[in-house]
Amino acid sequence: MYKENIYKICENKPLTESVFKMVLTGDTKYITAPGQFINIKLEGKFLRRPISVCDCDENTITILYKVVGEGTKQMSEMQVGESLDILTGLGNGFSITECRKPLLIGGGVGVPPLYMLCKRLVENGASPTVILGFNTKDEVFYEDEFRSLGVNTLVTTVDGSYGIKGFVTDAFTDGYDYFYTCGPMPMFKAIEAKAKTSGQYSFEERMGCGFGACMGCSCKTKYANKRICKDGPVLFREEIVW
Amino acid sequence: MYKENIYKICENKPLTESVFKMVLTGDTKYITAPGQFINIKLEGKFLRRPISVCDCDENTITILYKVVGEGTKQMSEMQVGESLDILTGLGNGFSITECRKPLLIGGGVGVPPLYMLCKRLVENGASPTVILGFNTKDEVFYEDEFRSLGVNTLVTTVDGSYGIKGFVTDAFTDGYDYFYTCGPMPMFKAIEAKAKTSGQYSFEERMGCGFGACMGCSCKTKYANKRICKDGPVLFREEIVW
Amino acid sequence: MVDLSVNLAGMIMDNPVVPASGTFGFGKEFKDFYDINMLGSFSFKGTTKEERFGNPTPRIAECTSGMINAVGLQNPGVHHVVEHELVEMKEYFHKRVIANVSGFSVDDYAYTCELLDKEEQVGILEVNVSCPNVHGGGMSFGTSAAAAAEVTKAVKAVTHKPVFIKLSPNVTDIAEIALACEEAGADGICLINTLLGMRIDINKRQPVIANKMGGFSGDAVFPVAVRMVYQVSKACSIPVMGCGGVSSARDVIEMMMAGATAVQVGAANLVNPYACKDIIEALPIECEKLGIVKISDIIGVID
Amino acid sequence: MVDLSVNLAGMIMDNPVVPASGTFGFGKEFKDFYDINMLGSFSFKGTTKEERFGNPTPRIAECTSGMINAVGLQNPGVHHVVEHELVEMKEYFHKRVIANVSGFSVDDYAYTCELLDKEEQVGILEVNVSCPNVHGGGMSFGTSAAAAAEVTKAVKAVTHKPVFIKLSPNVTDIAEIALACEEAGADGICLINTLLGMRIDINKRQPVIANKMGGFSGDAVFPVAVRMVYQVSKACSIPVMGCGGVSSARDVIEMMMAGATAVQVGAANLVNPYACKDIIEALPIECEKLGIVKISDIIGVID
Ligand SMILES: Cc1cc2nc3c(=O)[nH]c(=O)nc-3n(C[C@H](O)[C@H](O)[C@H](O)COP(=O)(O)OP(=O)(O)OC[C@H]3O[C@@H](n4cnc5c(N)ncnc54)[C@H](O)[C@@H]3O)c2cc1C
Ligand SMILES: Cc1cc2nc3c(=O)[nH]c(=O)nc-3n(C[C@H](O)[C@H](O)[C@H](O)COP(=O)(O)OP(=O)(O)OC[C@H]3O[C@@H](n4cnc5c(N)ncnc54)[C@H](O)[C@@H]3O)c2cc1C
Ligand SMILES: Cc1cc2nc3c(=O)[nH]c(=O)nc-3n(C[C@H](O)[C@H](O)[C@H](O)COP(=O)(O)O)c2cc1C
Ligand SMILES: Cc1cc2nc3c(=O)[nH]c(=O)nc-3n(C[C@H](O)[C@H](O)[C@H](O)COP(=O)(O)O)c2cc1C
Ligand code: FES
Ligand code: FES
Repeated sequence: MYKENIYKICENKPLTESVFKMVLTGDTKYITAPGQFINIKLEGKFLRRPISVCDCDENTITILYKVVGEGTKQMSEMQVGESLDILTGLGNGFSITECRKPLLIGGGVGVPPLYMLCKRLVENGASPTVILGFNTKDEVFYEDEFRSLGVNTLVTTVDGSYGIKGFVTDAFTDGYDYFYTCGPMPMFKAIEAKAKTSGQYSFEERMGCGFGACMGCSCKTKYANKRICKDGPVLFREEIVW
Repeated sequence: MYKENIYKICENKPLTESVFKMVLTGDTKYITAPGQFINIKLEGKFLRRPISVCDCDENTITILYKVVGEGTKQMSEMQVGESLDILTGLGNGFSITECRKPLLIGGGVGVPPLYMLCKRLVENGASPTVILGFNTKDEVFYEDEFRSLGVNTLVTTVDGSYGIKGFVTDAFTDGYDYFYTCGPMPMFKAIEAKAKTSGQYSFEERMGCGFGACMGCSCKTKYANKRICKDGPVLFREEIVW
Repeated sequence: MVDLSVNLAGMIMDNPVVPASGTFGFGKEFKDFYDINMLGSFSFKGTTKEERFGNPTPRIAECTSGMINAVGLQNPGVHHVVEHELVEMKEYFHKRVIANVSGFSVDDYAYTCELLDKEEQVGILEVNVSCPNVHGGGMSFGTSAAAAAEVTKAVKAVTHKPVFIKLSPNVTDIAEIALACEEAGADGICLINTLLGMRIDINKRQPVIANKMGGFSGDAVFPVAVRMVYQVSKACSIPVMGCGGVSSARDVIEMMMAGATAVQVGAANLVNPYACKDIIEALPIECEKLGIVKISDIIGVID
Repeated sequence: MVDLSVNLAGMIMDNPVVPASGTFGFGKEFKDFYDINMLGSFSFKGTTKEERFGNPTPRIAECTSGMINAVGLQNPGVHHVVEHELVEMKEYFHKRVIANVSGFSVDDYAYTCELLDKEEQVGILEVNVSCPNVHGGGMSFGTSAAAAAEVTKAVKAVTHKPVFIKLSPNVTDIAEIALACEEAGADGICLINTLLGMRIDINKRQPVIANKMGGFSGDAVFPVAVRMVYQVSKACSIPVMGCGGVSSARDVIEMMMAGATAVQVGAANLVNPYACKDIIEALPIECEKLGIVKISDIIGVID
């Protein structure tokens, strides 16, 4: 289920030079799983902007977004107290499986949805290891937040300026029994080559509607055509056609 | 000369159910004559909205506008402190002639530009008579403001609910030696039929630019083609082709 | 009380508002937002003889006041539509629906329409000869009067339902093509489909859309749509279903004054899933302001 | 330092930014806003053999992200342009200008161009075969490949200056028409002119524009313009001057990537008189962000 509603900005601040954290207050009951996303209407922009739910409770939604274009720029300039028209509860979200030691692998702005996922997994009694991959030290965000969940948190940077030098796959630890990942396609390819267990990938696609009506975001899977926005964004490793 | 600039709203309040007064602060040096207009850029609207200067001093511009469509609706909802991108000093404005007892005839939202004109004429030693025409009592505005200039002010209403019953022409007094008018076309036609002196009419036309570049607002006069925005909005009685 | 009902080639509708094909799926995604039985009708996602995946992604690009899509007629094929979608639809939509049909040959169109002709739920066949997103077919029928007429004849031969031909705006003379369809027996014209458009990702130095070009629609195209609805309704005597850039009750009224008997709402549904509901609720209010007591009175009032 | 210069059919310009015909008059109204010598060049208001008042007013209608105009080629006639406007222009514009020319017959075009050919200030003749606002001429030349070619030949016969044909977007196959012009000797193609559009005043129940329909332009038409620039630049080997909905430096870059050698800015000048100045000042900054050191490198980089 999904719903359109008005949300008020109660926090909007930079975490790095280009990644911002925004906290919104309003109805959150349509958000039912980690890895779901919301779709934000911005003044003067035709299409909504899809952004993953990073965290949510009874009446707040937290998102982390990177300024990459006009829409996200506009978001970064909004003030606390301003309102946004948002569709919430979109997408399938991650499935909480009965794994004990899952790997959570996030690259860049693929990190946000893993936060709420991590919380749920911990609640479920699992002991995740989190790998957060960035290009360089200045881009690192949310490391502390993951650590405060009491989980093993590894950071990689491509240039080695912080944490483990290299790609997320260079931080792979042994003994994991499942994986969840969100991030850019090259990272997915590297994970697919290295991972030894079953797992879930969260995809991105340009969207017309975000709720399954336009067929703008379709992809082929082994078993059927799926819409990233409605049947995804999360797909199981087993069904994906690379 | 004309100029684009940013102006701050320091007052915006209804005078009647649909006519609002807005006072703007900012650079006013390009406004050189009564009867000139400004052209207002509104968020989400493509074309600017032309509105007459009702009054202006060193750093404020007063306009009176009627809510007739989306743009003026939007203006009416703006708050004190908000800013507007405006082109000022547009149009020729009224010529101050050496008249002693001019008639100033305004109909509806044709009233505003006559206010600054009236001030200038009084400063110039003339004793204008002002006729303000409205449909009904509830629509009357700026009567007191004209009176405070110390001029003879007559109000007409079509339904007789206030002032003289009838049209502005029903309030024509004898002894005037010139006239200035702004208002709707039927009023112009009635004045043209009745007036016995020379005078000036201020016209309206749909505008593309407002500063003479697009030929969107052309009209034929006896002597040449003119642009209402640049060579007008004020035309002399003698040159007008009805 | 404003009377919003219209008679569209014999199909009586409670109001003239119809979600446009491809922006409403089969209605399933919208029924969770509101009761879609309030709609005049709706045009379902274009179907074809065979199942189609459509074009590679990205298929969507944003534009100022509009969007480009290059879905490429993804659909499960007409057999699946008849056997599954229409059966399911019975449960949540109790009015007659408009069946949007595409093809790659005249026979394709006839085949698909013949199947849909048997479906009681289908009130009107909307034959799309104008999809810009499929190579070697689709749009080419809509850019030639003769080809559009041929499709019309073939479809009319296999159905007793009213046939509307949905035309492409990417043509020199829209009235000529519409007239050819009328002469070939069409019961109505639907227009406009999308304008052919393109956007480039200047960071990546490549088109935003994988297919390079796509169909441009949304608020931005409204003035072109109004113009074509006007031209076609003046040239033809069959009813016109107007479409293109409609997003408000006032847009609906403007398009009806231009000559439309019913009005489709496309891209607006994607951005505001309540678009059609909002419009239908605002229509009586806007009509009252304008002194319209019976909305069908304003159809084509412009000279 | 980004090199913004481009070579437009032999005319070297400091930058690719050119105000579009009809939105810049003869430059007089803009020189009070900024020094217009910073422009690459500008295309002056379309002129004709005889003086024209143009269409009745209202001639302007607002649209979402755009406007409709139906000026109808108001201009003082080519003789007045040559004897007065160009003489005056010498004082405030010191680069070569683009002369925009319209006509109602092939002879008209030739007559007007022959006169302008003698003017040293004129760098390029831009032959408008696409004005939608004049009956019985103008646009009809631009909607037929044969007619457009005929005009091209007639003009080429009377001038040694580069001749650009300005095409109408209101056609089924823009590349075909552009190719016909190239084969007839055109030195370049300028496109797009305005889309034919219409708006209705629903209060008054009449078209906003006295002439009913008019030319639709502004941001809204950008995706159509990019598409056509792309199609024509791929089909032809002569340079393309892109136009339609450009209002920012990024739009200029996008249109050049689509294939334009120079880029015209139209309606944006009317709303923001500093539009071209703003764009020219922003261009080096945007180019640097994108790693462009020489703007001519990006012309047509899209496959
Ligand atoms: C399911 C999903 C979840 C996402 N979650 C996040 C998140 O948590 N944090 C975050 O920073 N980003 C996230 N993104 C990416 C985010 O949607 C884009 O960065 C954003 O839309 C860019 O908008 P813009 O106006 O700044 O960019 P522009 O390039 O100006 O946007 C132009 C158009 O392209 C679309 N677009 C551009 N980039 C993307 C992209 N990567 N994916 C989909 N559409 C795109 C925009 O939505 C818009 O329609 C997510 C995308 C998807 C599909
Ligand atoms: C020189 C001049 C001075 C004016 N002075 C005043 C004034 O002091 N007070 C006042 O209330 N009104 C004045 N008007 C009229 C005012 O411009 C319109 O009422 C206003 O533009 C309507 O905008 P809208 O968005 O509310 O209406 P809409 O109908 O939504 O506007 C649509 C388009 O039509 C144009 N338009 C609509 N009505 C008119 C009109 N009457 N004249 C010109 N363009 C119009 C709008 O500018 C816009 O481009 C003046 C007009 C002109 C030309
Ligand atoms: C995502 C999308 C998919 C579409 N699919 C179809 C289709 O399958 N068949 C069809 O006839 N038109 C299709 N169209 C065109 C619309 O029905 C409509 O004609 C067009 O979008 C113009 O209306 P609008 O401006 O309101 O969107 C599609 C449009 C969009 C945006
Ligand atoms: C008010 C106005 C007048 C125009 N007059 C002419 C003209 O005389 N000759 C011409 O070739 N194009 C004319 N055009 C078309 C523009 O030059 C340009 O091709 C078109 O507006 C598209 O660009 P834009 O979207 O940037 O406005 C005119 C456009 C406008 C808005
Ligand atoms: S974005 Fe519309 S179906 Fe996925
Ligand atoms: S409005 Fe452009 S010339 Fe007057």
